[in-house]
This record gives sequence, C-alpha cells and structure tokens, in this order.
Amino acid sequence: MKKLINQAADVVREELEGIAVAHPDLVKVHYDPSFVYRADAPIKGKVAVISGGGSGHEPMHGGFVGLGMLDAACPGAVFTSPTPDQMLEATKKVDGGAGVLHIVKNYTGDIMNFEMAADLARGDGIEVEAVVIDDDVAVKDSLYTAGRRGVGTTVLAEKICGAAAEQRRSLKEVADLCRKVNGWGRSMGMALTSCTVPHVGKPTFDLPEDEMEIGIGIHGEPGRMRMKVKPADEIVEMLMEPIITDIPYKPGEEVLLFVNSMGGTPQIELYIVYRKAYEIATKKGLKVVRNLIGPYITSLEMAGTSITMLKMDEDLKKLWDAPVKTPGLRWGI
Amino acid sequence: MKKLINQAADVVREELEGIAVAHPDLVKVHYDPSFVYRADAPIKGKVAVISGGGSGHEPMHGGFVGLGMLDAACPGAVFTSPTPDQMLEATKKVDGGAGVLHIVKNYTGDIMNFEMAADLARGDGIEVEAVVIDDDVAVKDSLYTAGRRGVGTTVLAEKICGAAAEQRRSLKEVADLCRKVNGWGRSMGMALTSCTVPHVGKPTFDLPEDEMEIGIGIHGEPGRMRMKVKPADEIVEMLMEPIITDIPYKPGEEVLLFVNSMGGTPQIELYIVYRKAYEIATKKGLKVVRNLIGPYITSLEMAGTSITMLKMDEDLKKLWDAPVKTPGLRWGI
Amino acid sequence: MPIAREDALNWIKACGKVLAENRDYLTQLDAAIGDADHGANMDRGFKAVLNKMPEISDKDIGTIFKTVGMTLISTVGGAGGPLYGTFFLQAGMKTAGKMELTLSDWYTVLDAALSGVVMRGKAELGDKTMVDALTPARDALKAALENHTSLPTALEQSAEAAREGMEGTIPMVARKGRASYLGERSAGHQDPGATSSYLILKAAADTWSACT
Amino acid sequence: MPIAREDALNWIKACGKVLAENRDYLTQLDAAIGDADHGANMDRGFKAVLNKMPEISDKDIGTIFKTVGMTLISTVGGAGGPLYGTFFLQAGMKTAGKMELTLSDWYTVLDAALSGVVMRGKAELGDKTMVDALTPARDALKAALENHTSLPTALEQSAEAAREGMEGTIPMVARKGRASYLGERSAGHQDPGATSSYLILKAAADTWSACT
Ligand SMILES: Nc1ncnc2c1ncn2[C@@H]1O[C@H](COP(=O)(O)OP(=O)(O)O)[C@@H](O)[C@H]1O
Ligand SMILES: Nc1ncnc2c1ncn2[C@@H]1O[C@H](COP(=O)(O)OP(=O)(O)O)[C@@H](O)[C@H]1O
Ligand SMILES: [Mg+2]
Ligand SMILES: [Mg+2]
Ligand SMILES: [Mg+2]
Ligand SMILES: [Mg+2]
Repeated sequence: MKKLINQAADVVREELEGIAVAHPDLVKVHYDPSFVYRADAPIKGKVAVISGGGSGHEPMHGGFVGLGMLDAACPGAVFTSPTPDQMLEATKKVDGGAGVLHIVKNYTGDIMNFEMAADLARGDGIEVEAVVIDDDVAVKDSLYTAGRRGVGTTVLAEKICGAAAEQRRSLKEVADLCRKVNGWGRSMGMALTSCTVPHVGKPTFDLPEDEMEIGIGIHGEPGRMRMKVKPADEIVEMLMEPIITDIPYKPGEEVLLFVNSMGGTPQIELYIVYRKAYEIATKKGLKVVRNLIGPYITSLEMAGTSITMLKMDEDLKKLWDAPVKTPGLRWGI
Repeated sequence: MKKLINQAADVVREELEGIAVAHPDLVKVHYDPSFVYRADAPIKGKVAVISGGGSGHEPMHGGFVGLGMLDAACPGAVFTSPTPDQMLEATKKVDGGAGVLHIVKNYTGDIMNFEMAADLARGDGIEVEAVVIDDDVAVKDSLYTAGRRGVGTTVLAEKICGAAAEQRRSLKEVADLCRKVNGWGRSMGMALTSCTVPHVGKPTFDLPEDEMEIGIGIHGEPGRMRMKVKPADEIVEMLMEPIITDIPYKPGEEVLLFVNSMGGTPQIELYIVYRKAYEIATKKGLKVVRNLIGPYITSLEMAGTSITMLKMDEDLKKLWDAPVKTPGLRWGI
Repeated sequence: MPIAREDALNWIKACGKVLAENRDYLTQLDAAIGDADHGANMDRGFKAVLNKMPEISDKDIGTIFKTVGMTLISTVGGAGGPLYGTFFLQAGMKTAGKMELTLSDWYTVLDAALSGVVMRGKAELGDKTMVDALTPARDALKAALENHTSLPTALEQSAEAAREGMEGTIPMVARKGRASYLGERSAGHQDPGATSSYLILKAAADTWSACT
Repeated sequence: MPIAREDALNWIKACGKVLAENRDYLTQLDAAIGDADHGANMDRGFKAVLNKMPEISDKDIGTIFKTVGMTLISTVGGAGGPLYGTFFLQAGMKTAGKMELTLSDWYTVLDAALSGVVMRGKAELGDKTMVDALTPARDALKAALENHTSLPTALEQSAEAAREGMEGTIPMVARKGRASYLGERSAGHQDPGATSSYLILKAAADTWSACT
C-alpha cells in the first residue's frame, strides 16, 4: 500500500486537522466525538442540514460544510458509518431552533446509527427529520433486502437542501424537497481498480489488468458483475442505460448530469465520459441544463466513474444555482 | 493500461468535445488547430492571457479558461507542448487590441513553440509578451542547462494575471506581475506511482511497491531520486525544506500554500499533507494567508503530490480573491 | 458454581482477545462481500471496552453488559456497532443487578440479545447475517435447558450451533446488509458478522467451561 | 547521378518508414530520461508529411524540404517539432529551386540544418541532444569532401559518425532538454533525439546509395 499517510489509525484525525487549518473561515472541527461544522453555526431560525458517513469519500461530506450546503458532517472511520454520539453532538451544535435534517445514505449501518442519534436528539427536544437517499440503480430495489445504496444523488441533495434551508424554508419543506430529489435522482458506477482501505493495507478486491467491475458502490465493495474492460463509450452506455430506463425521465425533461470520479480517475477521462453521457441523454430527448464534473463522492483512490442524473424543475434549478461556499463546492459568492 | 478512453489517438479531441458540451456558457473549443477560448472573447481593451502545454495536466490549462483567468489555452498531445499554429490562432482569436500575454512553462519544447508563435503573431501586428515560469526547486537552476521546470506556480500566475487583466492593467503591467509571481513562487513534487501515457500503454517508469520518486515534474519523468516510501510527514518535510530554504521567504511574511494532487491521490491524503505543510510553514514564522488544495496541475493518474508556496502581498491577495469563473476554479461569482 | 461477575468480565476480555486475533480474518471475509472493515470495527470497539474494564470491574453483570453495549455503540459504527451494541444493552437489561447467571439466565440473556438484534436490523433467518449464527445458538440453549444438559455442555452445543449457522451462511444469497448489493455474487462467502457472533459465543463456552 | 528530386522524396518517405518502425523504441528511450513521447511525436509528424507528398511530388528540392519543415512544426510539438522543423526549413533555404544535389550541396544543407538546430535550441556538443549526432555527421561529410570520397561512401561515413555520436550520448549527463532535470540520473541512457537524428541520416545513406 502506497499512500500519503502516517499511521493508518490516524488518517481520519489528521485529515480533520488539515481541514481545520485549511478552512478556518468556513468550518470548525470538533473532536471526540468528531464532526465538521459551519464556523458560524448555529444559525438562528435556519433549518440545519447535516450528513455523515464513513470517511474515504472526500470531499463528501466534510468538504460540503459551509454556506448554502451542510451545517455539519460526521466522518466515521474509513468506510464505516459514524456512531450515534457523533451525529447527536453535531445535531445539538448546529440546531438553530428550526430543526435539523439528517441526510442519510441507505446503508444498514448509517440507517441504524442515525436513527439512534435522531431518537436521542428528539429526547433532547430537537426536532429532527431524516431522509434516506437510495439512488443506485445497480442494486435491485426490493422490500426484502437492504434496498438500493445511496450514492451520487447525496451530493446533489446536500447542495439543494442546503440552499433551501438558506432561504429559511421549514424543516418539513426541506425534508420533502430532499425526498423529491431522491425520487428524481438515479446513479450507477464502475471501477477500473480497487481501492485500499488504510488499515487493511491491501486492495479490497483483485482486479486483473484487463477487467473492470460494473455496478459498484462507494465502499470498495465488488460490483454487480465483472467483465473485460471496454472502451469508454461502451462503459458509459452500460451506466446510462439503467439510469435512463429507470423512472422518472421523459423526453423533453430537463436534467442535471453529474459525472463523478471515484478518486483515481483524472479529469481528462471524466470529460471523455461526460461527452458520451451528454450525447446519450440528448439523443433520448433529455435536456441537460446543469452539470457537475469531478471527484465529489469518491472511494479513496479507486479508478472509475459514476454517473448521476437528476430530473430538474424551476425550483431545483434555482436552488442549484444559489450561492454555495464550502471547501469542496463553491460558486456565486 | 486501464483508462476511461476509446482510442489513444482520440483522447485529447474527445476531451475537448466533452469540455465543449459541458461548459458552453464559459468556453468555446476551436479544432484544427485546437484551443479552448472564452465564450465572450475577444474582450475589447483587455489584455488577453493565454497559456498552453501538453495535455494530461487537467484542469490546467483548458479548465482555467474563463472570466478572471485565461482567455485561451492550447492543448498539445499528451505531455507534448502544442505547436506554434495553435498558439498563433488562439492569440489572434482572443486579442482585444490591448495585447496578449503568453504564460509559458519552462520546457525546451514549450519555449521554442511559443517563441515561434509569438514571432508570427507580432508579424501580424499583435503585441505579445511571453513570461516563462520556472519554479521547480527539484531542479538545480543553472545557466548551462534548460533550467528549472515550470510547475505549480503556473496555476497561481494564471489566476493572478487573469485578475489583473480583468482590471484592465496594461500588457506590460500584467507581464511584470507574472514575472513577480514567478519570482515569488517555489514548488516541489513527488510520486508514489508512475502514470501511463495513453499511446504508450504502459507506465512510464516502474516503481516498486515500497518506493517513491522525489523531485518529479509533471510529465511522468522520473524524479531527482528514488527512495523507500516514508510516512507523509517526512515526505512533506522533504518537499518543504528546499522550497523554504530557497529564496524568497522570510519569517513574518505572508504566503499562499498550494497542495496539489498529481491526479491519483485523493483529497483525504491531500489534507494530511496540507496539515504538515501548514505546520512547517507556520513554525518557520510564515503566515499562510491563502491556500489551494486539490488536483489542479496533474500528471494523468499519477499518485503523488506537489507543494507550491507563493509569497503574497496586498496586491496579490486582492488579485487572488478577485472573482474567477472557469470550469476548474471558481469563486466570487 | 454458576457464571459469576468475574466470569462475565473474563468473557468480555476473551471476546476482546479473540476479536483482536481474528481481526484480519474478519476483515478478509468482509472484503469479499462487504467493505473490508468488520474486523477493524470489532477490534476497535472491544479495545475501547477493555479500556473501560477498570471502571466496571466491581459492578454487577447488568452494568457490565450495559457498559459494553454503550461503548460498542459509540466506538464501532457501521452495522456492527448498533447491532452488537443492542445485543449487549439487551443482555444488560436482563441481568440488571445480577451477580451470577445460571444456564436458564443465560438462555434468557441470549434470547433477549438476539431479539434486540432482530428488532434493530430486521433481518430474518437466511438473510446471511449474524442472525443466522445467533438464532441456532439460542435454540440450542433452549434444547439443552429442556434436556437438563450441564452448563458447559450446553454452552459447547450453543457455540457448535453458532458455528454451523455461520457455515450455513456460505451458500446463502444475502438479503440484508452490504452483501445484499452483490446479489447472486454474495453466495459462496461466509458472512463476517455471523463469524464474529460465533467467535463471541465460542469465547463464552471456553471461558465458562468450569461453571456449572 | 547526383541526388535528384525523386531521391529527396524517397529519403523523406524512408524517414517516415524508419521512424514509424522505431516509434516504440524512441518512446522507450524517451521514457527513461524524458516523457515517453519522442517516438509518437516523430511518427505523427512524418505521417502528416507523408500525407503532403502528393502536393509536393513535382516540386523542387527546396520546396520539398520547406514543406517538410512547416509540416513538422505544425504537427510534432514538443522539442522535436521546432528543432526538426527548423532543420528542414534551413535545408529548404539552401536548396531553393534546386532539382539535384551534389555531395558538396548536401554538406551545405546539413551544415545549415545543424546551425538552425543549434540556433533554436542553443545546445552545445556534449549536452546530450541530437546535436551530438548531427555534429559529427556534418564533420564527417566535410572530411569526405576534402578527401574526394564518393557520395555513397561519404553518406555512409556521415551516418556512421552520427551513430557513434548517438552512442556517445549514453554516458553523458544531460544539460539541455527534459533529460537535464534528471541530473546525474540521465547518465547511462541514450538520447532519443540523437537516435532519431541517426535514423534520419542513415535513411539518407541507404536511400542514396546509388547516387554519385
Ligand atoms: N440488518 C442486519 N441485521 C443483522 N445483521 C446485519 C444486518 N446488516 C448487516 N448485518 C451484519 O453486519 C455485518 C457487517 O458488519 P460491519 O462490517 O461491521 O458493518 P458494515 O456493513 O456497515 O461495514 C454483516 O456481516 C452482517 O452479519
Ligand atoms: N535545446 C536542445 N537542443 C537540441 N536538441 C534538443 C534540445 N532539447 C531537447 N533536444 C532533443 O529533443 C529530444 C526530445 O524530443 P521530444 O521528446 O520530441 O520533445 P520533448 O522533450 O518536448 O518531449 C531530446 O532527446 C534531445 O535530443
Ligand atoms: Mg463499513
Ligand atoms: Mg514531450
Ligand atoms: Mg463492513
Ligand atoms: Mg519527449
């Protein structure tokens, strides 16, 4: 394993220390339990939007804390959802009296830990709503399983709900908006290489030099299937097909197209992917009105990409365009 | 070689096609000869700032075209400086009558190709100034050699000169400013892995699982020395020492600290690097007043980092903070 | 003698030891069908529990188990944290104030702990989770109780049933937890959580082999 | 017969062929001390040149060389593009309007081409560049002229001198071009540009072996 780290056990803490000295104007870091929160929190009368999850997906979530996006983010160990006390303390710290929205990715661990935290926070008199993101079309949705994973749509939901909270919408409105974004977003990802969890020290899976994994999540887990590496255009077709054939896109509709790097794939390749994804969406009659291209929800240094499409309407477009000032996403200010 | 590409020969062209459909509001793409230019170019009365270089360093330079930064960028083949006709046509396209600044990284090929282009453009009656960036302290500076490479400071110079041009400073002023930034910036980089040039199909150098290269450039070239991989903190010391002991930083001075990913190193590691670099700078009495952390001048998918420090003054701080709206760097607007 | 306070403490210590020893093994199992952290998670949690030992070494069994549960919840994270946390919290509820446990008490404890896990995770038998190891272990205890089997033998039978349940997860297609994302590809791999459950119950049988 | 227009065209074609054949070899040399593109660059450039052949097949030698130079400049990029571009532009200047070349003409051409390369790149002998192959090749031609050696033999001697010059770059520590960044580590590797220069001059000797 080659990484720019010191001890595997110190990775998350040292990363947080780096964030703390890098962005004191935007965020503060609380340790034990650890979370990143807006430097100006709590903001009186504003719904607080918070999220969390295992580390290793940077900039998500800590990099999205700031004006117009998250009020706090709780980093777990690498690929391990945070504990209830992290979410509880973060919730207490940023609650401005208007309630707190928990954006939860649909993983058993995240769900259970966040549920416990919400229960405890409610016990402390804080209004909490939790919305679960489950947008990964690589996983068959079913009542009898854990359901779909939460992936790329999470980033978009955090941006959009953060903007809505900034407008002083109510907790119920922001939570409903989050459910709408989740209902309108679909994602699928693939990997060219595995990633290496620092404390494991070797790649999570072995992938021969001529093979790839299709339908991966963001935790280095193997995908739905393994196959020979194909040209980028064919890979993009394999990702776009399940996204588009799933509800809810109809010809003529407007979409946001998000091409994400899993961490190790450089930008030159992302634009080749975007080019084809855009072509496919356009051919299906969809209007790509917004986009996002870069490493925003990663899986350590994994090479690969994920594509997310989100149906847009006027409200979503305005919320997307609203100012955001975080370490990982910034515009309009 | 595993990459999200189609044919190796089509990589740059397809990337440009992706940029064209991704950011039509910001940039346009010209093919044959190929360059990316501001959608609203030429801007009458504004000095145009342009740059170029081999592809494979994205977002540099094409991703830095837009308001407050570059007016045009010329991508060569992967790691191959562009040809004079690209720079000539780009120069003609964006000249708004106030002259054009060529920001050139100090590589023999770039120097010679850009010189030819500048001569031709001057022949066409366009005022052209060229400033060469040579900030890589890994390379001994000497009159008898090609001198230092141009690396991380290039990104900072493009941002700062772009802002100055936006203020309608004259060509001479913008060029002098660029020379000042070059004089005040120092960089050094290292690699944990090689990169693979698409048309070569295999890594440029073999690096055993427990070794790293120190003092690399941005073209997959081996570094000044190879050694066993060390903890991040020691690596950062090895990079910071030559940067700080070189002119021109004195205790009490203000600096911008730029921690760059070579492409394959994810953000979680960059913050661990930043943390230590910040600590070292602070211990030396330097005040880190601005920073930049992310993959901005890359070497395809190479894992590794480079650190750049730029001495700052009031003018540079204002120019750094000025609005910028490009695909790769955006704030204030 | 029945299972005493010290025995309960020793069991927790033994869990810490066996989970540390099997850290890489559990992680390897999790790498195949999950995210390669189960070993590290359990080890981190029980290391934190061992650090709490001085505080609870003179407490009743209920307090001991409850502290273990709280500590796991705040240090493990992932699915394992809430599930094993709930397991020990429920065990603590059934043993509040108790200074020793009989076989019948232990059955009640395991039954409540398992119910807590099921209530939290909503997994059913056959979903390829720790429930597939814990359920037969609980059932074996019940059968042993009915057959008036001795405590050590009952514990051995319970651990053996957990082992069979754990191995039984190998051919299963996961329906819960992270392995469920793999669909058919999850078959052919042993569930890491079922494995840690077996290790914990086996540690009980080993630690309490002299109890009666 | 001296070197005729067709011979000049055939040399250019031979250059295209030999550079395509040695594409990977040149890139490999460049990977060791540069950026792994010299082979691809030269091949791309000469492929573009070959596409221009129909346009220039009836032109004088000066136009042929000038067109090669312009094409290389606008398609090669890197250091190789301007250097070989200048090489052929200078060759074109010395052969403007000419329909054939004698040994003495060819010496003038190579001397001017080399001067162009030196003027553009400012490399000196021993800097580990193409200059280290081109200079002895030019000098060998001069000696051959003075010794009244036959054209084919002079060309062979010139190519052989280029080969020796090329091999002479192996122990050198680079002072110009990308290899200079490596400092001492550049020693022990043959310079890619010196190698392509040798290949080009060897192609001339091979193509023009029947000229006199
Ligand atoms: N819903 C559930 N009910 C019971 N056990 C579960 C459930 N989901 C997952 N598990 C267990 O948790 C184990 C994984 O734990 P761990 O790796 O610590 O968490 P995570 O899956 O969040 O990384 C699985 O092997 C499985 O036995
Ligand atoms: N200043 C120079 N003068 C003469 N030749 C040079 C000079 N710099 C580099 N070269 C030659 O160019 C070759 C490299 O060409 P190429 O790989 O095409 O360009 P780049 O170095 O830009 O990638 C070197 O091997 C060397 O022979
Ligand atoms: Mg996990
Ligand atoms: Mg090159
Ligand atoms: Mg796991
Ligand atoms: Mg080269």
